[in-house]
Amino acid sequence: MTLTPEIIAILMLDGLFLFFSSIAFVLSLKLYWSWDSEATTLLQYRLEKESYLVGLIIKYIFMLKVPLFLFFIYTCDTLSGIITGAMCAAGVVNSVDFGLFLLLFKLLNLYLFGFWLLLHVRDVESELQPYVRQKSLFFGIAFFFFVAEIVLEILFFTSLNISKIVSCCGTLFSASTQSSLSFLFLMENWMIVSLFYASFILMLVGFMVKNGAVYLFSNLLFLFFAIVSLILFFSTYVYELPTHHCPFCLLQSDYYGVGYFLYAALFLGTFYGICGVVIATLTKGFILRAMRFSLFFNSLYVVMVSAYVVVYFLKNGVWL
Amino acid sequence: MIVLKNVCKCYETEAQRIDALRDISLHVKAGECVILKGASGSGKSTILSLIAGLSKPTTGDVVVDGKRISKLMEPFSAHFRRENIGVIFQRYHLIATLSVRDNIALPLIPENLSAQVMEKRVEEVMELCAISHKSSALCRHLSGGEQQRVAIARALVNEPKIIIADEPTANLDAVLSEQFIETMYDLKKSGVTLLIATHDSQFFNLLFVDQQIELKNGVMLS
Amino acid sequence: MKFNLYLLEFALFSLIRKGAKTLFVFLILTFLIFLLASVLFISDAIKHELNVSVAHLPELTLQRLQAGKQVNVPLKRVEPLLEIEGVASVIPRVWGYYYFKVAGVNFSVVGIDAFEQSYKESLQKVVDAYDVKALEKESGMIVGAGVKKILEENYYQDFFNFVTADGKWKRMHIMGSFNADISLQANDMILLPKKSAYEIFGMPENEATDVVVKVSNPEEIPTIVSKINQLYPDMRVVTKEDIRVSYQNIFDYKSGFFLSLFVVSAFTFFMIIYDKLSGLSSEEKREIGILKALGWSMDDILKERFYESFILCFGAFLLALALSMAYVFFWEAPLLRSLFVGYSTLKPSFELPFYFNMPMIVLLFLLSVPVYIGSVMIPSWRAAMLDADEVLR
Amino acid sequence: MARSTFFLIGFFICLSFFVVVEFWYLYSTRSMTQEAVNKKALFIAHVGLPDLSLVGETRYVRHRSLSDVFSIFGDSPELLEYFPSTFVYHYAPYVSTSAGRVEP
Repeated sequence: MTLTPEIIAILMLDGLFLFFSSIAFVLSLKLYWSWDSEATTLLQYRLEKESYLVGLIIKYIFMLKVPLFLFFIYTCDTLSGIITGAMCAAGVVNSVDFGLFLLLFKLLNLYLFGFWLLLHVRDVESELQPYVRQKSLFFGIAFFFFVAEIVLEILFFTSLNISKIVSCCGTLFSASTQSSLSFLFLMENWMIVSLFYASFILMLVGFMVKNGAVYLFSNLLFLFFAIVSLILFFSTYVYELPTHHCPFCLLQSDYYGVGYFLYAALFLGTFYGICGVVIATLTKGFILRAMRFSLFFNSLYVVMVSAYVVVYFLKNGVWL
Repeated sequence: MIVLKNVCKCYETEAQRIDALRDISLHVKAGECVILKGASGSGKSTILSLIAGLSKPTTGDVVVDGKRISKLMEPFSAHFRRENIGVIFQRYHLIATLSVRDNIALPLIPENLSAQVMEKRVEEVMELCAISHKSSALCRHLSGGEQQRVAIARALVNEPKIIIADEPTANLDAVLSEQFIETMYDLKKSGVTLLIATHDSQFFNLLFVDQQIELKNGVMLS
Repeated sequence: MKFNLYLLEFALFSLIRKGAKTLFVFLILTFLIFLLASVLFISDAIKHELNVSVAHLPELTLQRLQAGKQVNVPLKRVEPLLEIEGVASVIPRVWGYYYFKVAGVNFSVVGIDAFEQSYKESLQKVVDAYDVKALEKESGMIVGAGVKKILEENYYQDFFNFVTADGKWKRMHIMGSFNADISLQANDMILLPKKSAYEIFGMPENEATDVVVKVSNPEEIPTIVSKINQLYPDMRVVTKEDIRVSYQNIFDYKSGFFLSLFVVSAFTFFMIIYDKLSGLSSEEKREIGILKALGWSMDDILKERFYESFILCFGAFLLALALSMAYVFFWEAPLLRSLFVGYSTLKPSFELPFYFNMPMIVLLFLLSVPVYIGSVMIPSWRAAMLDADEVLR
Repeated sequence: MARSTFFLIGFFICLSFFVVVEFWYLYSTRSMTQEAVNKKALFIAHVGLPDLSLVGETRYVRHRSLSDVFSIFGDSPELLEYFPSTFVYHYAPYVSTSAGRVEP
C-alpha cells in the first residue's frame, strides 16, 4: 500500500461519497415504499422535501465523479512510475486481479448516475413528479453498484504492491495467447473496423428514420466496436507503431492527451444514444434532441479516429 | 377564484395533535375583498398560508385560479405564488440591511428579468406607493409609515392577482391604518382580490368588503 | 438556463450581512488550502529537482556489503567488471563524510581525478570564477556554498585544515565554489583530488568506496545485474530506477503523511462549519420564510446558498494559491520547510525551482472544494426546506 | 448592478489577475532553465550523488544508495533518532524484506 497524495484524495472522496450516498439510499428506500403523490399526510410532505435532498446528493456525486474518473486514470498513470514494470495506467490497473472490473464498474456507474439524472430532470419538469418511485428504485439498485465500485477501489489501492512486477500494456494488449484480452485478436482487423463503421452507418439510418430502437441498438454495438477497434486498429495509428495496442497510453501527454477527447466524445455520444433514448421512450419526451446530441458526439469520435488513419496515410503513403 | 373545500389542517407534535383548521369551506370570487377576523390563534394565518401554497392541508382541497394548490409540488407552487400572489406581513418583515429598492425587488429575483424590466417595475411600484425619494435608504432607517409603503410596494411588484395581508395594521396608529385602508380600496378598484386577516375593528364596517369570515379555534362561525 | 446575477448579488449581500461568520469561515478555509498548496508546491518542486538529478546518474551503483555493512571495494574488481559485455565504463569512487566537530556538521567529501582535459572543461562550467587547473597542482578543493559559509564563520577564509585519520593536519586551499544554480545539490559538497581524499579518510589506495557502472543500452541492465551478482555475490547493485522509485516513494510518503494529518484537521473544520450552518438563527429562519412567501422556491434558496459557498470557496482557493506561491517561492517557506529539510545545521538555501503542473491544482481542488461543498449541502437543504408559514403568524 | 457586486467581481478579477501575474513571473524567472539543468547534469556526472543537500547529516539520507537496515546508528557521533526525518523517510524498496522480490 502506498499513500500518495492522489490516493489519499481519492480515498477521502470515496468516504465522502459513501456517506452521502448511504443517506440518499435510505431516503430512496423510504421514497419507494411510502411515496403517494395523492396523500396529504405529513409524511408525504416530508418525503417531497427529502426527494429534493436525494436529487441534490446525486447531482453532487455525479458532478465530482466525472472529473474524478479522469483523475483516477491520471493517478494510475503516475503510479506506473513507482510500480515496477508498469509503463502506463493499464499495467497499474491490471496489477490486481479485479482492476479491470473496477474500471468497468466506474464506467457503468457513470452511465447509471447519468441515467438517473436524466430521469430526474424529466421528473421535476412535470408538476406531479410521476417518476419518483421509479427513480428511487433505480437508485436503490444503482447504489449497490456504487458501493461495489468504492469497495473495489479501496481494495485496489490497499493491495497495490510496489515491489511486485506487473505486465505492462505491451503484453496485456498483445496477440499472445496468455493475455486476458487475446480472444479479441482472433478477429481480423478489417472485420472489426468494417463492423465499427457499419454500426455507425446503422446509427445514421436509425437517425434518419427516427427509430429509437434501431438507434439504441446501433449505439450499443457502436460502443463495443469502437473500443475494440480502438485497441486493435486505431491506437496503432495514434502511436504510429504497428505493435502498440493500448487504450491507456492515449491519455499520456506524449500523444497530447488525445485520449481524453476521444473517450469524452465516445462516452458522451453513446450515453445520450443509450440513456437519452431510453428515457425519452419511457417518458415520451424529445427523443430527437437526445439523438441529435448523441449523433454529434459519435460523429466527432468517428472523425477523430479516422483522421489519424488518413493523416498517417497521407504523410507516409502506406498503411500500417 | 379561490375555493377551499372541506379543508382540515392539523399540526402533529409528539405530545399532541392540534387542529388548526376544521372543515373550512370558502369561496372567493375574483376582485372580492374578504376579511378574516378572529382572535390570534384562531386559524386566520393558516388559511392565508394554505391559499399562498406555503403549507398544505391535511385533508381537503385548495384551488386558486383553477390550480389545485394543495397538490402542487414545491417548485410549481413557488412559481405560482410568484406570479399570482403578493404578501403583506404583520410587522412588514422587510430585510433591514437591504435598501428600499432591493427589498422591493426581492420577489423578482428568481424570475431573472433583464435589468431594464426589473428597474422599470420597481420604479413603477415605488412611484405608486410614494416611496421613490427613499429608494436607496436602508430599511432600518425608515419610519413606520414608510416601512408600510415599502411592504405594500413589495407585494405589488410582481403584479399579483391576489393580495394577502396578515394583521397589516396591528402595529400602526390610527392615521397610518387609515392610509392603509385607502390603499386597499384603490387596489380593489383596480380588480385585485384581497384577503385580509385582522382583528382590527376598523376593517369590520367598511363598505367595499364583500365577505367577512369569523373564525374561532379553527372553525368558521359565519 | 441563464445565470442569475441578482441571485449572486443577493448571496453576496447575505454573506456581508453575516459578517463575522463569513470572515471566520473564509479565513480558516484560506489557511487550510494555503497550507495544503504550500506542501504540494514544495514537494513537487523537490521531486522535480530530484528527477532532473537522477536522470543523469550512472545506471548502476555497486556496493560491497560485509556482514550487512557497507565496506570498501578492492580496485582489482574494476577490470573484471569492465569485461562484462554491455558495460560502457566502470568508475571507482572515493567519497564519504567528514565530520566538522567545531560546527557540528557533516560535509560530503568527494575525490575526483581531474587529469583529462575534457573533464576539466566540464567541471569549469559548474564552478564560479576560479581556475580548475589549480586543483591538482596545489592541494586545492572546490566547496559548496553552505560549506564555504560555515568555514568562513570559523575563520577559514581560503584554506581548511582537515584532520586526517592519522591525526595529522591536512591543509587544503579553497580554489572555488560551486555555481548558485546547483546549490541544492552541492551545498554541503567538498570536491578534491582523489589523492587527498585517500589521505583524509585514511583509506588504502587500492580500494574505493563504491563503484559506478555506465551501461550503454538500458535494455541490458537486468542481464548485466545478474552477471555482476554471479561474479561478486557480496556486491549490492542499486539501479538508477531503484533510486528514482525510492525518491518518488519518499515524497509521496512525506506529503501523504502530511495529508493524512491535513484530512483530519480539515474534517474537524468542516464539522464546525456543518455545525455552524445547521444551527440557523431565528433571524435567518425569518428571512428564509419571507423569501419563500415572496415566491422563492426551494431551488432558488439552495442556489443562493450554493452561490454563497461558491464565492467563499473560490475566493479562498484563489487567495490561498496566490499566498502559497509567494510563501514558497519568495519567502522560502519559513516553518514549513523544516518538514522537508530535517534538522540539518548546514542549512541549504531553499530556493526551489518553480515547477507547476495542472494535476497538482486539480488535486488541490479535489482535496478542498468538494469537502466544503459537501459539508454545506445538508445544512443548506435544511434551511431551504424550512416551513415558511411561520412568518405568517 | 449594486456597488458591492462590482466590488466582488473586481475582487475576483484582481485576485485572478494577481495569481496569473505571480504565476507568469515565477514561471519566467524561477523555473529551472536549460542552463541550470545542464550544470546539474555535469555536476552529477562528476560526483555521482543525486540526493539534495536538504538533509545533510545522515549518510543514509544524503545518498540513499548507502542506506541499509543496520546503518541507523552508524552516523554522526552526535546523531540521535529524530522525529520528522528518520521517521518520514521510508527505506528504499531494495532493502525491502518482503519475500518473492525479483531483482531487476
